[in-house]
Amino acid sequence: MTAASPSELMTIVSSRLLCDGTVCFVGIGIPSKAATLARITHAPNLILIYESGTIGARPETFPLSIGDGELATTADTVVSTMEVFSYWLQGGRVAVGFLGAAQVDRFANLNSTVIGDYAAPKVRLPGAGGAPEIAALAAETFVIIKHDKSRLVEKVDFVTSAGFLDGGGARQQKGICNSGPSVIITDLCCFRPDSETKELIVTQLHPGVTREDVRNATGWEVTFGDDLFETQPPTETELATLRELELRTELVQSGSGE
Amino acid sequence: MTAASPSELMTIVSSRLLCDGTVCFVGIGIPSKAATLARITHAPNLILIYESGTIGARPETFPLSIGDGELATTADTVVSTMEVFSYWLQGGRVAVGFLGAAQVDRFANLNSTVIGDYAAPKVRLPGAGGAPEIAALAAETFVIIKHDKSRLVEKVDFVTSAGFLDGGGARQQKGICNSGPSVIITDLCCFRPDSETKELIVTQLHPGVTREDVRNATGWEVTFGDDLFETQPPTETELATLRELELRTELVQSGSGE
Amino acid sequence: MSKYYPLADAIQTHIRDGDCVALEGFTHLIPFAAGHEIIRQKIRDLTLVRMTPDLIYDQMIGMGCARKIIFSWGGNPGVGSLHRFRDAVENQYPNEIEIDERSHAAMTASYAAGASGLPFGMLRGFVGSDLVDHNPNLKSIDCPYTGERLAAVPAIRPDVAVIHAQQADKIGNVHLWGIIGVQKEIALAAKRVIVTVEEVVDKLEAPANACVIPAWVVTAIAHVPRGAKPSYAHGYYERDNGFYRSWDAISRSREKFSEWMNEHIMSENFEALYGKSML
Amino acid sequence: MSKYYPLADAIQTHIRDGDCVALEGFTHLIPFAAGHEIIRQKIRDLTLVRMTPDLIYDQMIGMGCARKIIFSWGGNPGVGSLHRFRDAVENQYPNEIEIDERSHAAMTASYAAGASGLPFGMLRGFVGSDLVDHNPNLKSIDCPYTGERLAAVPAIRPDVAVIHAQQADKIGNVHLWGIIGVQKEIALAAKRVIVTVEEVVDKLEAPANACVIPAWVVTAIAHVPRGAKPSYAHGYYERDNGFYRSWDAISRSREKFSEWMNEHIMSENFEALYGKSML
Repeated sequence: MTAASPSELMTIVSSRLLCDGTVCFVGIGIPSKAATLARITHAPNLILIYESGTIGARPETFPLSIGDGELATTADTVVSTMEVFSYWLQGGRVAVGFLGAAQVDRFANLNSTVIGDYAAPKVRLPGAGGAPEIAALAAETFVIIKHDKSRLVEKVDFVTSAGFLDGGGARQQKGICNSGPSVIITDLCCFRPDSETKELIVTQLHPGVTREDVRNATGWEVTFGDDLFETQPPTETELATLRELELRTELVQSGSGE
Repeated sequence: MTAASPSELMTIVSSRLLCDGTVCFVGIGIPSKAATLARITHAPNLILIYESGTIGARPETFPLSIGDGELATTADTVVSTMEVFSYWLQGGRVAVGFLGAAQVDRFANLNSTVIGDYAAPKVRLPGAGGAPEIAALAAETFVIIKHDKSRLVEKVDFVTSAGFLDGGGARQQKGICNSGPSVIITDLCCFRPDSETKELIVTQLHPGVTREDVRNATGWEVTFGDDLFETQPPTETELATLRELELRTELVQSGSGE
Repeated sequence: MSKYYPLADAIQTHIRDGDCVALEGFTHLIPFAAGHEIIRQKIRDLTLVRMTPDLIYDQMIGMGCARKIIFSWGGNPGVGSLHRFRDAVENQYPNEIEIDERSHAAMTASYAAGASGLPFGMLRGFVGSDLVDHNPNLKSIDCPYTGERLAAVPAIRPDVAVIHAQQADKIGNVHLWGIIGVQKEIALAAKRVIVTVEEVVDKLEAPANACVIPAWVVTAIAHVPRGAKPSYAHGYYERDNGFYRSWDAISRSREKFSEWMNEHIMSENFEALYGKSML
Repeated sequence: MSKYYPLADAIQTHIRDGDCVALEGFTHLIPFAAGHEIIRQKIRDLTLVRMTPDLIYDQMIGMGCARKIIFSWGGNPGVGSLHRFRDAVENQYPNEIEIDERSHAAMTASYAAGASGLPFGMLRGFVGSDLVDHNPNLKSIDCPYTGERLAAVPAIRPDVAVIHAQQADKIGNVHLWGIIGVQKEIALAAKRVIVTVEEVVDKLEAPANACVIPAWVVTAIAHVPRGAKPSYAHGYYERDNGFYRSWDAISRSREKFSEWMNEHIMSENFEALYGKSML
């Protein structure tokens, strides 16, 4: 089998973080892939909630959108969008919010709104979607992002979803009660917030990645944790399952929709 | 056919006030009977909403409670209680709120809470139920009440649902935007509020009822309208239909519920 | 079937003296069997929450389970008074009970706020009603856009919600249909959720947007056929209107009530109770 | 069948220049055919409301229908940018558009407030987010019980809601199922409601608690099979993911977009458009 691509690696590393039985509010893209992979491999009772209102969805392929028909047909129940945000997310039913972003900064703030100035943006990104409330209301948040200097920045151009703001106790002082981003998964490493300063610290390096690689690809002066360790490489099973899922997805989605 | 009983008379007079196509939020008891009678006689497209969440119910017998199974099976849709109060009543979808009460006063305030003092009641009545919001949020309200001095009083012991409060512009000043109680139907007569003072004025007398009868049975110094007229007596059809409905109801409900 | 327990165990394990408990069901699916079990276990000092106390709370109040009632309409629908409820409020018999009285719309807003993790609910409510003067829990807020004054009610987040449903699957996913009332709201607002069901099925055949409460929200399920009698379970049995009517006479005197409760409820004579008729 | 009109008539009669219009449907049941008709009728200066503008608003913005957008996520799901939307925001092409940007949770609260006759919705929302600094519509209120600060959003009450559903009966009662999004909320929040449907049936066989919008809430219905393509209608056809992917290339350049719209949408070639594939 060929080695895992950066995207496959992120997906597999992320999937391992999801424990069986966890209630997970999933965004589209790699978060959704990671959650599906986890459910099919080690966490059969993982409960997936999508913002389209599908609760307990069990997709067998990767949805392209968060409202794909497969999410509805495999779900335990499909509720209105209003209900999913008020009764389920805001009601405190979600253990893990699983998000992507265009930028993440040193204190785990997420940007998915604009690059440049809000009023005259260089790049207009899609925007907040469910992210600000997922970040504030799930008990903890996992963030997945491709690792490069334009994405992992000293300070995000726009705080779409609050991480630890300026660090330290800033988040709690704003009245956000949950614990916030607990891990940032990139294709080079994982970061976790320092318990005091809340700065993101590299706690594990993926196989073959050096400290230098991470330093060069990160927009701030990176700190490495004392207990830094190397990520277990993807297993045959993980990689094979992921690829089989990708293949099945491609077959299903290659039709014109009839 | 024997003459209409007081209760039958109230039901028939009330049913005539409901125009075809009207959206009507119905309380249990005579309001529900009157609405059902109207739908079966002259208003086939009357839309009945019950607080149990049954929208567009078409009962063929008189429900004993507002949550009877027949209301659910004949409805266009059955929504949660939360939804019926927020999206349908508060959302401004209801033209006529149809209420009963234990007491009504000179300014059409309704009491269904206590007789005597709230903290040490002489009689503890069932309470507000949906009434305060039906009275405040339906475009107008019809009230049905049996006519006697203990029920039609100068001032209710407790304002459960606001009528015109102290009269005049008091209701609007409180910020209640709808037009409020537009007619009170008793077994002796109908009252309508004076356009200025909002005092309840007798506008029609039921067949055979004298001004004296009304004066003797009312707890305040009654005023009669300039255009006072006599209620059309119940028609054969109205009375026969009502009795048939009562009979059918009795047959259905005489079982022990199996 | 790890979420399944005998009803007595489910109640004993999850409801304690002094708890705030909501047994909900709007006319339909009222969890009578669970209420009777609470009575038999002599659980005391409960704060009982229900929009319509109905016969079940009349029985619980009369048997001394309640310290406080949060409610909006305390009558016997279409029949008249709840005599045990009245005796408690009017004469403090068998004990004094505190009341927190709201309207239906306010109760639903309180439940929805509880389910939504909000500290309060808002509504266009009880303007001009004397309820506001007698219940310090009813407050108001001003709209930050229009300046309008709106009514506010505190969220209800009971310790335990008890509901009855038509079906659950073996995993414990619960499906109810027909008049669904506030059951989803109260189940999601509560810390613990006890469900009694008519029927346990291999697989729920719930339509797309049905009212389903996933197993992971449920604390304990008991399989109790006819557990909603004398109220009804749509698709299973009808409301025992005759019993509702007879309750007026049974409950009017303290003695007759006591006698009836001892004979029918305390005796645990399930067969007699959930048989063809309750009388 | 008095509520039934040809789509063009329904749009022409009920949508006017300058209206606030919400075409809703969360991935599923997006009312594309109605949006295309709005484009063909060259309706201008619209305030377009949608949680996820999706391809339909990309097309409407690109064709110059929009003056303002109220939204929460403006991307091509799983694919990338909405290029016409970006061109309008970044370069004011084909015209400047004002944006009122919220989060999904805030949009649903706005819709629910609109449906509920409340002037605003509240939520635990966007704390610490820069959105608050850039959108003066996002405010806060203090809980009268706990003192907690909560987010407030103004209600949305559009002039017109446009939705697509699977079925309506001849009277005009509408039934949709699967992912139902915010369609009931927006239909109940709007002054006028236009519905396009896949199928007209004699009688809806809607289950007990299905998402049904009664005929008396609906202003006009048009029977438009495949009216949600390239999004999907659960039980009728699947999402045309291939088309969503191709849209990226079609919409990237102003010229190619114009050409495509002229050929496929302006031409009113319904057969080509709603045939087996849109390409």
